[in-house]
Amino acid sequence: MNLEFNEDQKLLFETVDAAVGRGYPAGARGEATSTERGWNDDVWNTLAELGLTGLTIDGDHGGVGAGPVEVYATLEAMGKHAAAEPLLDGVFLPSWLIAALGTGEQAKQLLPALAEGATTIAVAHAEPGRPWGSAPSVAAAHSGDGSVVLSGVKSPVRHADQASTLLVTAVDGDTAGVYVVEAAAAGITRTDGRSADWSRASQVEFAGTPATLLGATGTDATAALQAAVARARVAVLAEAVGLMESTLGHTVEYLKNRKQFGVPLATFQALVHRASDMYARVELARSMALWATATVEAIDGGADVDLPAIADDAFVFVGDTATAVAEEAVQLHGGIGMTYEAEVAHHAARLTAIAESFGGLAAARRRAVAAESALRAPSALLNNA
Amino acid sequence: MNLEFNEDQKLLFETVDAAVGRGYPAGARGEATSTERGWNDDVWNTLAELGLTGLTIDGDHGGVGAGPVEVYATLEAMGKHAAAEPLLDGVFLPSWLIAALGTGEQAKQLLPALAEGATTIAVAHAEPGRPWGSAPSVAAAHSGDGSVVLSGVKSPVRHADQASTLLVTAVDGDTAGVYVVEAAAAGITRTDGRSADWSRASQVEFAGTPATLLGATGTDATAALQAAVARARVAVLAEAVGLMESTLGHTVEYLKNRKQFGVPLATFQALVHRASDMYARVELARSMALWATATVEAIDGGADVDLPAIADDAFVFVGDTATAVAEEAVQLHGGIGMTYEAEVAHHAARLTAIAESFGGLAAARRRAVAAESALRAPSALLNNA
Amino acid sequence: MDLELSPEDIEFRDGVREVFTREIPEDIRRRNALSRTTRDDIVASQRILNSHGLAVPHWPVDWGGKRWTPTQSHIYASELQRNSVPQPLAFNVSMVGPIIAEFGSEEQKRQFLPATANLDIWWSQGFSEPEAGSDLASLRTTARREGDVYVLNGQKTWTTLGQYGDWMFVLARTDPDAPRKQQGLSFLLLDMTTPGIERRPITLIDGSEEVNEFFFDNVRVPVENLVGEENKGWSYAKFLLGNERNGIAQVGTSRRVFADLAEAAAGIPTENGTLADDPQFRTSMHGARTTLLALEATQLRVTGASENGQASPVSSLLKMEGTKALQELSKLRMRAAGDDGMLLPPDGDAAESLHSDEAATIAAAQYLNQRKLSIFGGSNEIQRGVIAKTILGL
Amino acid sequence: MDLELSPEDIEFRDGVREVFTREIPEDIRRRNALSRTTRDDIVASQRILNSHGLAVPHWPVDWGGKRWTPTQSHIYASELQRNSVPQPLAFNVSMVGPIIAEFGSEEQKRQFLPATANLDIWWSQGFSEPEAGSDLASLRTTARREGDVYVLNGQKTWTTLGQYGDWMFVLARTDPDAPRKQQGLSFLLLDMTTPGIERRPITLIDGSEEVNEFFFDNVRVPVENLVGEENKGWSYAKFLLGNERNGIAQVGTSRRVFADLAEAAAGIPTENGTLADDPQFRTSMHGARTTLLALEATQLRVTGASENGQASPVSSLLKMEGTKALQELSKLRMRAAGDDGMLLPPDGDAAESLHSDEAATIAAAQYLNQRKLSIFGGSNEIQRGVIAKTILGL
Repeated sequence: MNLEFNEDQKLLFETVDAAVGRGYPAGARGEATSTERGWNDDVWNTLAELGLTGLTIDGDHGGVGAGPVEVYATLEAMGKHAAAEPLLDGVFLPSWLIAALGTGEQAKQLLPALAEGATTIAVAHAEPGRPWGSAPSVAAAHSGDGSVVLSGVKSPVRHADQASTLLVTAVDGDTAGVYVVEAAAAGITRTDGRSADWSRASQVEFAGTPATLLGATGTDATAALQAAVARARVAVLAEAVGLMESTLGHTVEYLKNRKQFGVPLATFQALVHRASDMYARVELARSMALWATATVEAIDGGADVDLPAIADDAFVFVGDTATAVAEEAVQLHGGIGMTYEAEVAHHAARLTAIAESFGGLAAARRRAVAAESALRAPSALLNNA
Repeated sequence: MNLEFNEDQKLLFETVDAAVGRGYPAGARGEATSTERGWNDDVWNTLAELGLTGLTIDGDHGGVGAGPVEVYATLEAMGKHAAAEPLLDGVFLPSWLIAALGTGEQAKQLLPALAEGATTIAVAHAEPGRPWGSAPSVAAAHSGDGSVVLSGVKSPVRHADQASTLLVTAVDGDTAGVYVVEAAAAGITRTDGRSADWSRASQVEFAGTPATLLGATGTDATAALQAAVARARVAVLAEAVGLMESTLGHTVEYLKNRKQFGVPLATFQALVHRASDMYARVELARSMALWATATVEAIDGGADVDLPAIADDAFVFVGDTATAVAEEAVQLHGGIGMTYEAEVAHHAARLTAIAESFGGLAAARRRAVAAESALRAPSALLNNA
Repeated sequence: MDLELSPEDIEFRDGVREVFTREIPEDIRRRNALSRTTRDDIVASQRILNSHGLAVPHWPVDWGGKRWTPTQSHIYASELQRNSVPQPLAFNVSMVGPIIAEFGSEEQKRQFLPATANLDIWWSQGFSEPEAGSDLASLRTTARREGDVYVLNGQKTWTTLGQYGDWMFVLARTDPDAPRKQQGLSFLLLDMTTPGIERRPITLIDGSEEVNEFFFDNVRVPVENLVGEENKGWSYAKFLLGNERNGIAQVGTSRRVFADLAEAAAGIPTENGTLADDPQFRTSMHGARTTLLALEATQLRVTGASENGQASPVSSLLKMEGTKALQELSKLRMRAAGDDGMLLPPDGDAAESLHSDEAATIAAAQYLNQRKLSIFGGSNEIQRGVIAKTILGL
Repeated sequence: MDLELSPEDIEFRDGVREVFTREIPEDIRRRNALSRTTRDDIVASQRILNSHGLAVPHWPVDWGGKRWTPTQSHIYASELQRNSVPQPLAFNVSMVGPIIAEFGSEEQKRQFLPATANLDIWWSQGFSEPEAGSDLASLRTTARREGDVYVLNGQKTWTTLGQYGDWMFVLARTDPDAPRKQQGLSFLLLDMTTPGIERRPITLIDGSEEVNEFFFDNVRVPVENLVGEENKGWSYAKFLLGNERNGIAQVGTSRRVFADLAEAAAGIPTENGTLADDPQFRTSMHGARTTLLALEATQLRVTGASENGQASPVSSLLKMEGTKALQELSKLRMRAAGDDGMLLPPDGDAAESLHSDEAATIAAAQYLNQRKLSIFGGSNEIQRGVIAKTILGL
């Protein structure tokens, strides 16, 4: 039993930390998200060179086939610098979907470019006003020549503006499926905007857009989709932990250095005690994220655990903490913490956005509270009844 | 529109404050509750002399027929000194029930002794393991000679040990009623204990105990019972406000006078800010209790408002505050605040018990959240749509 | 006690409501509800109010004020907020106006008050500085007297809507040698067209551009633009603090947000019903509702209390708890929107093109923006200090 | 990472669990679950554990300790709490025992350690004083050297279970002139049958009589009962703080309270079902559950971290957050009981005669009693200070 990184994982964290840190001096998130790409291309290229775009892709398709702990280490380091590169949204999540559902041919076609870092894929699942966990309203229709077209609206689709390909969830009659759509396909209307954390997102409208089902006809993709999303929901918590740690760090530095009434803010015990409470919350959230990550690893090793339920539990706990840490950090910084130029403001905005990602915190809590497990006595060890 | 006492009400508050204050120097609640009575008899006699035992009883039956604001003023002053005399449980609540349900004959029989302060009546409604709002399990049976007997268990019954008479809720078939039972009647087994606030309470078991229905046969008492209890639930919040105010006061004094690390606790800003937050919460709770009281007064004046719903809303808000204030006061006092000898500990215990009175806070919140009003836009003014 | 409005108060309410809902154009009020109010909206709205005698009711009667009862003042503030009418510009009507009316010369009153009431002059506030946010007494901007001008040098920040400012009221240090740092400050009126003023806009994290920094480089202010006495500026500034008690808890605004959210919830589907049926949402809303009732009741309790120009500790309570309640509602709004709050249009006008629920679209940005409520205008930490000192004696 | 116990650890767990559940009588464990443990329960339980080598596993091997892995230590603490086994008396096994083993003379070790492990001696803690609760360095009790005795004068308080104490370990001032007040304190072992000791019990607000005050009037302590060096007592006392890392978060206890409450909830009727269906109750329980998972995971993370005898700031986190979680559960238990928690029997034995749900009967008293968790053993305020200073550098 342990919740620690092994030596390789430690090295991975340090490598990403160093590489990303170079590209993200203080305030760089604002700059990165305002480029045409929406992220720092140099950092992206470095990540690709380090093989991180292939982290979740197996060796046969140009990746290294690493597990959830490596994903955690990578994303915590990214979060530490509030890095904007869409490793999770644009590479990891689509790679999990393709691996779970795609045919061998599709995997060969889609994964190597992802692994190389040559492209990103956008997953289009959210729809305005529709609960995340319900069946999509985007519908697949078969035309006379056997080809498939999609119609309907997805929003928000993260980083759709830079993606070469979209993976679009849609229903074919009663069967839910994931469809491969070329970003440049006919019948797509994209309205680009931004998320509250300044990363890019779009509304994408499909009107008879040509598409190909990911995987074999007739199989319902709901379970695979849920599993891949649950994996992403756990993974994003690693980013949140990295963000919270540096948010706390910035706040502590600010309390030490900023003077009010002629003395450093750290002289004011009320503020100091709140920083201590932030620390305690961040450490508990880190433990929760690590625990969820270790659980996903155990599932990959064959453990019989309900992955979406674990993801909900961890997401709710860490999401609540992320919100509280963001709020306290801004409050303790005062006005400066509200400004676009302040690093801590971008951390806070990203933490806020994470809590609303993948359907959002309220929906996750609703599911978790309704689940049978809500009243089950907790045990962090899987085989310790 | 106003939420202030008028001159008479101010005077009433000051009178009770002075009279009760003399009988309750610091620490006196522990002493009062450990007497055989369970309260301070001198204080009780003074209250009776002042006419307060007749406060809620009309002039025809020896009282003064005062309204909810006078009840508020009286109970806030009682709460300020953590006084243990059962004005609400032993006089006001039974008087409301008798006035609402009793026959003229019963009112003549029961009310004058109450108004004089010569006796108290215990209301027996709670049953172990039964939700407060459900029909009683105690059952009324008719014997051959036309008389009625009760069977079943009530617990806790506050101050049953000193009451001359019990008002017992029971069902006769499907009809809920309130029954008058002599404390000395046959077939009663009483097990005396105490509440968490050291006031007296008992389990009372009835086995074929002779009883008389309060009021006319055949009418269901549920609505009248709910209304009387709702009135009591609002009234007890006045006591809570008095308690909270002096709890805050004790805490502030302690912070000023107690030294740690060679300086007064008031030097520690973290503690001071928490006292400020306590103040803010207490003031909001006071406003809520006053508002609920004014609403009851408006209902008495004919306003069409759902009294139980108002009582739930106010009880939940003030109950949450009472719990938080009790916890913070004890915490800021440190170990001394945990001890039976500390005045603040008795305040905290009584605040805790108030939040669990009349079915308790969780049940009140459950009802309030389920009510249609939970999503209705709030307006404190009754005719300000 | 009495929880009903008197017939006279109902008539009063109906009167102001009539102006607010029939005279103020609906599109202005809609934009205001979505925090998309423009400069022109604020100006148009205030001029309509002024033409009905409703822009500066708390001013002296000679300058357009009314002798309203406390209840009427409460109704006015509450109805403004409930009906999403842009508040008359606080810098004009709650700050510089009352100061000039109280301490200004007759000439200053004539020159400024009518134009200030009608928003013909847009005022900005020049108090905060980078090193003096909560600690106003530490101001460093200097105003050196040279003949018949003061020469202004320094920097002001957090100047809300300063981009529209025609004039600014500035607190500046005229006596650098004063024994206490509260002394030696003066209250000056500055025409923003004077040479030597530079503005730098500050973007907030939600993308809004509502605050600014101003730099003063030998800006010359005629001595007749000194308000009251030299070196007495601190006492004039303090006169403002706690002066505004009505509406400070923003209960009317919160009530509107609550009502809008309750209505929206019935149309937000969940896995098994709508958000309006969701027990957790209902629990949070019930908590917000009871808090707002307690806040409004508190407001009603203090509305009648006498005002004496001192900072009122009850204002601290209302400001702190009122803004907390509004922040909590904005968080609830964001949680209700979920993903839908995570796609902001590139600019405001495109909002409707994205999807139908505009309030959802801006929910997260709104939530981030409203973090300012507990920071600006005296942070919650400052309010706790005021309560501790002035009420608790700690 | 690995979230499974190894086969060896499972074997270890099953072994200790076997002792806990089969050797410790069920009525002792039931009383312990209801916080009704008696002195005899604690003695009997510890002697059984000691006979199985499970009373003092963290002591040096020579004196009955085991060389367990961090995981085994975690399992041991967790299983004790989960199975409601009375904890081996902390004053013996976690406090005075380790101090004597580390700093005592060979003679002291032989005299005290076996009897301490077997609870043949019941130890009390003599640290806190009325004017030195959180601020131990301010202790005023004096021990004046007179020949071969120290003469003890002063007062100790908050002495938990001191009514059963055979011996007390006392921190007393031997050098009143020491330049720093942390210096000049000595660590003495005091036979409670010595003349001049007076005890005053302190009743807590829940009615429990578990803490005491002690008054010392010229109490003579032989110099051979000084542990270690004179005037070095502060460093020995500090050795204790943060020494106990396993079990400090009380996750095992909380888990048991959670499980009992979840089970009880299914039998508590509401207006339309049982408490187990009530969304608000479920929401609170879900919150408690995830907090306990996070706490246990934190405990697992630090279990392996090296111990160096220094106060561990992570202990501060575990103590603060762990006791908060347990307090929160005790509040939930009280809320679940409602009225049923508001009738305490006049004495403990009558509990069952009142009604069937004994845990409900004591829920409110239990809640009040557990307020102590965030005060005693280093208050949450002290813990925040430790975190700020040692981790955050504030």
